[in-house]
Amino acid sequence: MNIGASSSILSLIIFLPLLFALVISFWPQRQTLRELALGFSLIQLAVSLLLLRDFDSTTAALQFTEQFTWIERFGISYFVGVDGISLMLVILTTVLMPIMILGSWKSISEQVKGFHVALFVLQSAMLGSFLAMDAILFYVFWELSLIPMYFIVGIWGGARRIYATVKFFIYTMAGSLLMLLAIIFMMRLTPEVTGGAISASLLDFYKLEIPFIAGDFFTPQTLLFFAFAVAFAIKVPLFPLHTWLPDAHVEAPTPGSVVLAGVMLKMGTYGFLRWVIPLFPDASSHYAWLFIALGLVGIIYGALVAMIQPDMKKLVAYSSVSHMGYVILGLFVMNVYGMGGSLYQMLNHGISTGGLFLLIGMIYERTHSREISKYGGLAAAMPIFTIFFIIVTMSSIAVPLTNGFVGEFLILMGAYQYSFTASIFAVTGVILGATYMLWMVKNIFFGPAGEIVKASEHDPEHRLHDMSKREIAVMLPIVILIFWMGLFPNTIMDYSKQSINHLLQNKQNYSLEVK
Amino acid sequence: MSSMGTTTFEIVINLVKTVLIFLMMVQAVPILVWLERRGSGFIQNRFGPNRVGPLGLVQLLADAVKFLNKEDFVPDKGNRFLFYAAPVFALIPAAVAFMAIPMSTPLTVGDSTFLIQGYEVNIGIVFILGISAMAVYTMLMAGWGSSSKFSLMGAMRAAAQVISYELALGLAIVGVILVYGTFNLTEMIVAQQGPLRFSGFGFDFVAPTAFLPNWGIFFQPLGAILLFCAAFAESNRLPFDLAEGEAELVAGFHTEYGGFKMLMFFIGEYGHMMIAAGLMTTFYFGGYGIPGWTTQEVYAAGLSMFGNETAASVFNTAIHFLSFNIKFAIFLWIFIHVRWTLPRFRYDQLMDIGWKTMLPWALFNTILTATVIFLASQYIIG
Amino acid sequence: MSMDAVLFWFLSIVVIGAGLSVVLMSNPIYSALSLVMTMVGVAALFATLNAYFLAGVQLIVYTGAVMVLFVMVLMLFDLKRELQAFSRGKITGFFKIAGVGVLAGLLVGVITFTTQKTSLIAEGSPLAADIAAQAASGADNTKILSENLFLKNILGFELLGVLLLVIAIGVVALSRSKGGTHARD
Amino acid sequence: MDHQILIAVLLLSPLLGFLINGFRFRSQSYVIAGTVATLAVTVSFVCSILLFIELLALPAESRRITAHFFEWINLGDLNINAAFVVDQISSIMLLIITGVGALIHLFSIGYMHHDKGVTKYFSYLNFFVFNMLILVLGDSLVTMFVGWEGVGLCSYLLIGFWFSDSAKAAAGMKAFITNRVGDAAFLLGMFILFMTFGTLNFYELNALAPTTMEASWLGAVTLATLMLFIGATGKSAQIPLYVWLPDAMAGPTPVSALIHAATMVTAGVYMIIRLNPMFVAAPNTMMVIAIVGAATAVMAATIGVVQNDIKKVLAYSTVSQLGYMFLAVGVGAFGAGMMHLMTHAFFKALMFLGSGSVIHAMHEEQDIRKMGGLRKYLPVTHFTFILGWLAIIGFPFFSGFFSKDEILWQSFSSPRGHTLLWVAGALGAVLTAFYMTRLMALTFWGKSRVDKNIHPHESPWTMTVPLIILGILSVISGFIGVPHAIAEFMGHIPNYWQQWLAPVIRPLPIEELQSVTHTLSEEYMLMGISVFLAMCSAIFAYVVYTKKKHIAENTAQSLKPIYNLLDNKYYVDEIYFGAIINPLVKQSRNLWYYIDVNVIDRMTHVASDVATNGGKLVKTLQNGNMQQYAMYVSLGLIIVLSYVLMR
Amino acid sequence: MLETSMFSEIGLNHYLVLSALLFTIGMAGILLRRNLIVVLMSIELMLNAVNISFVAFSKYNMNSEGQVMVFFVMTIAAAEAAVGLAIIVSIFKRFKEVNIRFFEHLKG
Repeated sequence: MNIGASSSILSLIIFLPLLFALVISFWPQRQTLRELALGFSLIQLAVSLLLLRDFDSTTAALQFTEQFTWIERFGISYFVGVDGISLMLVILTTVLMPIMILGSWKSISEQVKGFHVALFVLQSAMLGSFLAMDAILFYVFWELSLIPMYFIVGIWGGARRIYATVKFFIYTMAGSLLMLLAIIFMMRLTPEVTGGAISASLLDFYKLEIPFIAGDFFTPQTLLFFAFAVAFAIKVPLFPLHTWLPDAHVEAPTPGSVVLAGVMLKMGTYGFLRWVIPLFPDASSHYAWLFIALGLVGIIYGALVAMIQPDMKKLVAYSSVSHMGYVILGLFVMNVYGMGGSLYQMLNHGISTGGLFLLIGMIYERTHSREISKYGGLAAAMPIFTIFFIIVTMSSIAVPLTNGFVGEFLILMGAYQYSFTASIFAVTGVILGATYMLWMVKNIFFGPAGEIVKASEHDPEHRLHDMSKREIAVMLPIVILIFWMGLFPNTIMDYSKQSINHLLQNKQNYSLEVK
Repeated sequence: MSSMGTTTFEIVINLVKTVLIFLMMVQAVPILVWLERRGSGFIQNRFGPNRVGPLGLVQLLADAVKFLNKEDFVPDKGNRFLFYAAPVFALIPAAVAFMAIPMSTPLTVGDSTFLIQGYEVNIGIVFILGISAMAVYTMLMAGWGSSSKFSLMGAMRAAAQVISYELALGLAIVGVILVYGTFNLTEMIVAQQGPLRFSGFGFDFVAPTAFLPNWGIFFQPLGAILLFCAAFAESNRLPFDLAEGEAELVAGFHTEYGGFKMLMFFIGEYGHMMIAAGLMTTFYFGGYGIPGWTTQEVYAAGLSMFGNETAASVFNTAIHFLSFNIKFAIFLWIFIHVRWTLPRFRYDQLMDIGWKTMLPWALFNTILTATVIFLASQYIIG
Repeated sequence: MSMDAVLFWFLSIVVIGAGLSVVLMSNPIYSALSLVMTMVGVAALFATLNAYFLAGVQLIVYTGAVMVLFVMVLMLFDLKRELQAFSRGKITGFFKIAGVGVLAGLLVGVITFTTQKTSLIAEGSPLAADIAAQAASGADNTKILSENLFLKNILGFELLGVLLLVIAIGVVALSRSKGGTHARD
Repeated sequence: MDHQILIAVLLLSPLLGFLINGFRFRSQSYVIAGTVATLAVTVSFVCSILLFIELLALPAESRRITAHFFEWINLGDLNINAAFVVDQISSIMLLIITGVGALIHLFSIGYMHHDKGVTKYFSYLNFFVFNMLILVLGDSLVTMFVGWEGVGLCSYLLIGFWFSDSAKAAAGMKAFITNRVGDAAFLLGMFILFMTFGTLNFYELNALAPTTMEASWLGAVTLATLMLFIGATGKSAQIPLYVWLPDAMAGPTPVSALIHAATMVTAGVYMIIRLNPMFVAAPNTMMVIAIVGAATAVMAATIGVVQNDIKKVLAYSTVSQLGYMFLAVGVGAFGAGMMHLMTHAFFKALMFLGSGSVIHAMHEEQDIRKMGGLRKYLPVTHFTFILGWLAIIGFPFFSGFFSKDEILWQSFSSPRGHTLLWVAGALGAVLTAFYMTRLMALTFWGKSRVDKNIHPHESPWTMTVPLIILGILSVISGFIGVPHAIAEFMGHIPNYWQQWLAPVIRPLPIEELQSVTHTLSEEYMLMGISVFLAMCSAIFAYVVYTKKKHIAENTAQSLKPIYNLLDNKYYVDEIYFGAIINPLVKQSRNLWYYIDVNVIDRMTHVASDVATNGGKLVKTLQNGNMQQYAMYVSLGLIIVLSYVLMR
Repeated sequence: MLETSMFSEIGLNHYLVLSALLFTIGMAGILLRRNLIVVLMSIELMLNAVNISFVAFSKYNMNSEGQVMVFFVMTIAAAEAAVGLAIIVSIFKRFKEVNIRFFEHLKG
């Protein structure tokens, strides 16, 4: 095995943000802080694009691996690697970062330094959990990501931020504790395959054959499966474990919402794809119906509930529940369309919902209100903003030629392949999705001028300015990505095809080679 | 406790020696007081004590008698126990610390070797520092026990000052320790024998003339200055005698004292002065060493002169004792001279000097010394 | 009765006596001064255990710095004799005293019953011989200590440095009259 | 290769127009915006003509020009390309879209010149044309779906063009969501087809379409085609998803003409004709299509009778005419359906533009009860409107006559037709004649009821020229596809239309065709009956609404329940809202309140309360008395030591 | 256990017992005294007691780890005393009170 011999680009990707955080925290000049952070995030993006350039998409093997012993006694190592499943999520994380920083230019005015430090630490943690190939390392990054998020929501959040953060934290912690238990249990099993030594390496976990008896809930594989699945399901969030999400989204500052929707939720679905399905193939096949059902309930429930939300952010938050339901659905139908679509939908959701949150943030900066009923007729006051909003909305409701369509189409196709009934329920989401999003668009932008627009007309101080150049610069990459991913999905899906095929073909005895 | 000797003879001699050195310290005080008063007289263009005995030398005896006859006074609201204990404790640390300073080469009589110091401690410097640190308590006890505002404030000032300057003092000594690589004072003196030499960075330098001694002052000039300054503060002498600033506090922590108790404070203060002078001598000026001659050379000269080992050893010891005392006396004079030359600092200036000037310089000195020593042992130039 | 034994018993009595007076003296200043006494005794005990450097450090750090602070603070507070030096409450008081007594008994019991040997090193082992040799020479082990401290435990040492820095800053912040933890008054 | 460039230019020219106008959307210069947009579509039109000519040059069996640009989605067996095809069917659509589109753009210059958002309007319009072209040219169902949703989006934007009116914005939303319902089914249909046949490409699908008829209702082909048809009902406004189209009249009138009459709404018909082999293989679906088409034709016509808004009348007429098209494809007369699609595009576009001209003249007044006698103010409009009117009521030898007659005949004679279908069709024709005449009478003829403050005037040339061109087309376009019977009668005019389409239309199975036989005389008879009845109804309407107004009023009075039913459009909207939408919203609220707030959150809160109260309980131990804490510590120490000692 | 050599031969146990007694004295101070400063001093007393054990172990095990530990303990004790005193001083400045029971009010 040729470990750590190749370049150490993954460690660079993981730890560069930490370094940036350190530099920012000691940066003396308050005025140039944002520019600095933006520059750093662009550097990070460039580094991750190097990874994209050197990535070999013709193989399903792990690439750029690095392995160093960390805690020898328990076989815990610093083991990172990237394959088609994690690559795009890494890129998504790094792409969203400069956008977030630029998006928070105006909205975060207090403790700017701390905010950017938190953002970079968060980025590092998220990248780490996408790249970690060691169970404990993964767990460490997974938990680490909570802390900056906690601060981002807790310090720069809205009025009920403490309630939201605590809820967010407790939900996630509850899940991850289950996961930790499961990881430890699995580590105790590893001597079977390593020949005596305990190991926390994911590759060793893959070799395990955990006993499974269909129908008996209290078999190891089923229990482990549920321990992991619940942890990830909370993060996704899957109905009925979703209630932390609307609260967290509503209270979070704009970049917090973006990173939450854009990347953090993906950590859950990524967990399913990387951990649950390959590790517990029997249990995940046997209980796939449950998760498909929950995914479907999530799709429809999220959409229905979104429809009646008076708060923009809450509406988008519930739409996240709905969209993530699609992802779960796609993962558990276990065919190439479903999984490919899910992986794609993760990116889509990150970009579209992230974009929506950014846009809502921009309008919130101007009016300090997110109540849909107070708006109306905004299109006349802010035409450019309207254009962007509608484009992102169209992406969110999966109009063709936007990214959303590709993912949703593939997932629905996968769902159809699994069962006709499932696909019937799933397409309901297509209708309902359009309903709530357009309802929001109509009530915000169209119709006669609402309370806020009227107030702005009479009061020159509260005049609604259309998007500034900076805000356009924030949204432009998102719009470009929306159309790029809608028009040329192959350029992105090619990276993950091998990994997905590999997973589907070798589900029963999944293993990853190291390149 | 093996340093106390193994045979009864040695133990007896050692005990006697210890007592002698203590007495020597105590007896040095009247001389110093006389010197100080006479010296100040000359400095200020007046006579000073000159009536009692030749050159006023017996004046001090008279003073002592006067002190002994004074009323033993205790303030009404004062704490009797502390008030009495304080002067006693003033004497002890000074004496104990002073006795750790080697004053000459060991004296060899037959099989027995006697150190010309109270006792030898391996960790000499640390010991001295530790013991002299306890002097603070005397001031505090005195100040508080007097139950007087002036006393208490004086004591507080003195304590704060001593603690503050102890840092600079300690750090200055760290440089010395780094240079000699030992805590032991005797070893330090031995290391300062011979002509000035420096080896490091791959070359050896030896001074062409034997009269340029291998003294610490050449390696630690900054340290020497810092230590000397800090020693002034430690012993509460001008220009750092804020504790007694007459204009503000009457006489500081011993305002309420009189008679013999007062005298004991004096002895303590002069004791500290002597410790400082001794340390300066030992650290930076070769201790009992004589520039130009090593101890072995002196011993050999004695041997050739008397042809007897014991006599040679006695000669050796005596010569070096003299050498030590000359240097010692010079520093004591500098103490006195400075006292009558410089005005007193303000309290904030004092603290500023301690914390903002001396401490950084001491730190710098330490780091510089450590770096140079490290580099000198690691790298070769040219 | 060797010199060591005499010294030990003497110092034990000093230390225990001074320690008791720390607790029992109703005047906190006396307590503090007794503590200084204890510290000096402990330093001497260190010396009997051949830890000369630690003895010196004990003197410098504890008696020279820490206790001076205590005494200064006490003198500044000017508390004099306390009317209620000890906590009230007969039942809890009884429990406390009984607890302390039991604890002392237990500790001594545990020590005497569990460690029968004077040394933890097996008799006759090469190490034991070394120990004996070292104990006989009375040599200072400052060098060994420094090597251990600066080579093996350097991380801990550096961390302590950081800790001290933090503490220094914290203390300065705490005792500032402006800002700090309480309003200006 | 030059085909590829041609197709690229064809597609990209409207897109370019859209982008140009889109980026300068603040501009209010209707001349520049209109010129750019019209030019863009005209370029497309020229390309269409060139492509059509090239197509003509090819042999009949291989008339197909393809352009493959790039791979779009490629995963597993799914391989969808951004590839476009011009063949017999799509070339006709191309000509209609770009031709009529160009005329309507031209018309819009005049119609929209006073509007502030004129640049935005033209950019939307161009974008619509772009999407419509993708819909038409796409070589697979997914590519078509791109355009399918794209035109829906444009329709949404254009209906809500005057968004400051809440009702208009709501109409746009209604259109989009209703379409989405259809689209969802369309997606399902696609999936079924893909999973059954492994491809979504039209040609491969058509080649793979089973030749044996599928009898089962749950067979893959039947189910798939049914789903696709549901999709078509959404886009083409058929029962049950037609409700959006009348509301869609909220948009600017040229939009109604282009999108909601000529092009987009016919997409469903186009899709079925595209996949005709598949539909032929599913007779059950065909039956459903025919029945729905006929029912829509009649129902919409009945509603149209009582409408008073000039555009609403035309809207219901459109729904009704689309019903005819579905009736045609439902009975297997794909050619006839396509023909009617084209003629309808001409005359309905004409009438919408005419109504636009009227509305323009009347200063945004749309109620026909407030018009009348406009003939003398708007001579050109009136004249062209008459041409459209004659075409739609099927006046002999006008374009509508040929196409409608063919449909009626096929619905009777086709093996998948039925007499009842013919009856429904004929009834629809009669009603059409009635309400169209009513519209004419109330708008142009009779006495003027125009408000005195309004001074109607004839429109500028940009508006009248398209009217004239479309008028001419409405008259003559029928002759390219003269039905067999009339051709016999007129001297064996060849049916170019059928010949053109024959290679891409799969005829009904031969055994079915042989099972029914009809004679020419039957055809003449039926034609005669329907034309006669229609003319009678037209004359009746003319009389009633110009001379004897009281008859209409009396009838309305005496048939009050029926009148109300019609006036309220059979209460379909109300039923939809009452039965589906409102309960859904209400239940959603309950769902949120009961599940999210009261169950899940409550459980979370209970869990946190348990922790909090437990903490409060233990808190009493922690009373701040430090010595007590120390005592706990020493007690613990005592216990541990006791254990050590006892051991 | 009680042998005559117990007084003349000093071993590890002697130091440990001494340390234990000093420790319990300190503990008694913490439990019983009301003056916060005295409590703090009692803590120092306990730390010193522990230091004795460390050094004794160090000597009798021929291992300098114990002394290193003492070094650390001293440093931490100094730090603790500094912070403790600073807190006490700032509270005293405000409330003129060093009674430990008074500090219960700070629990919030």
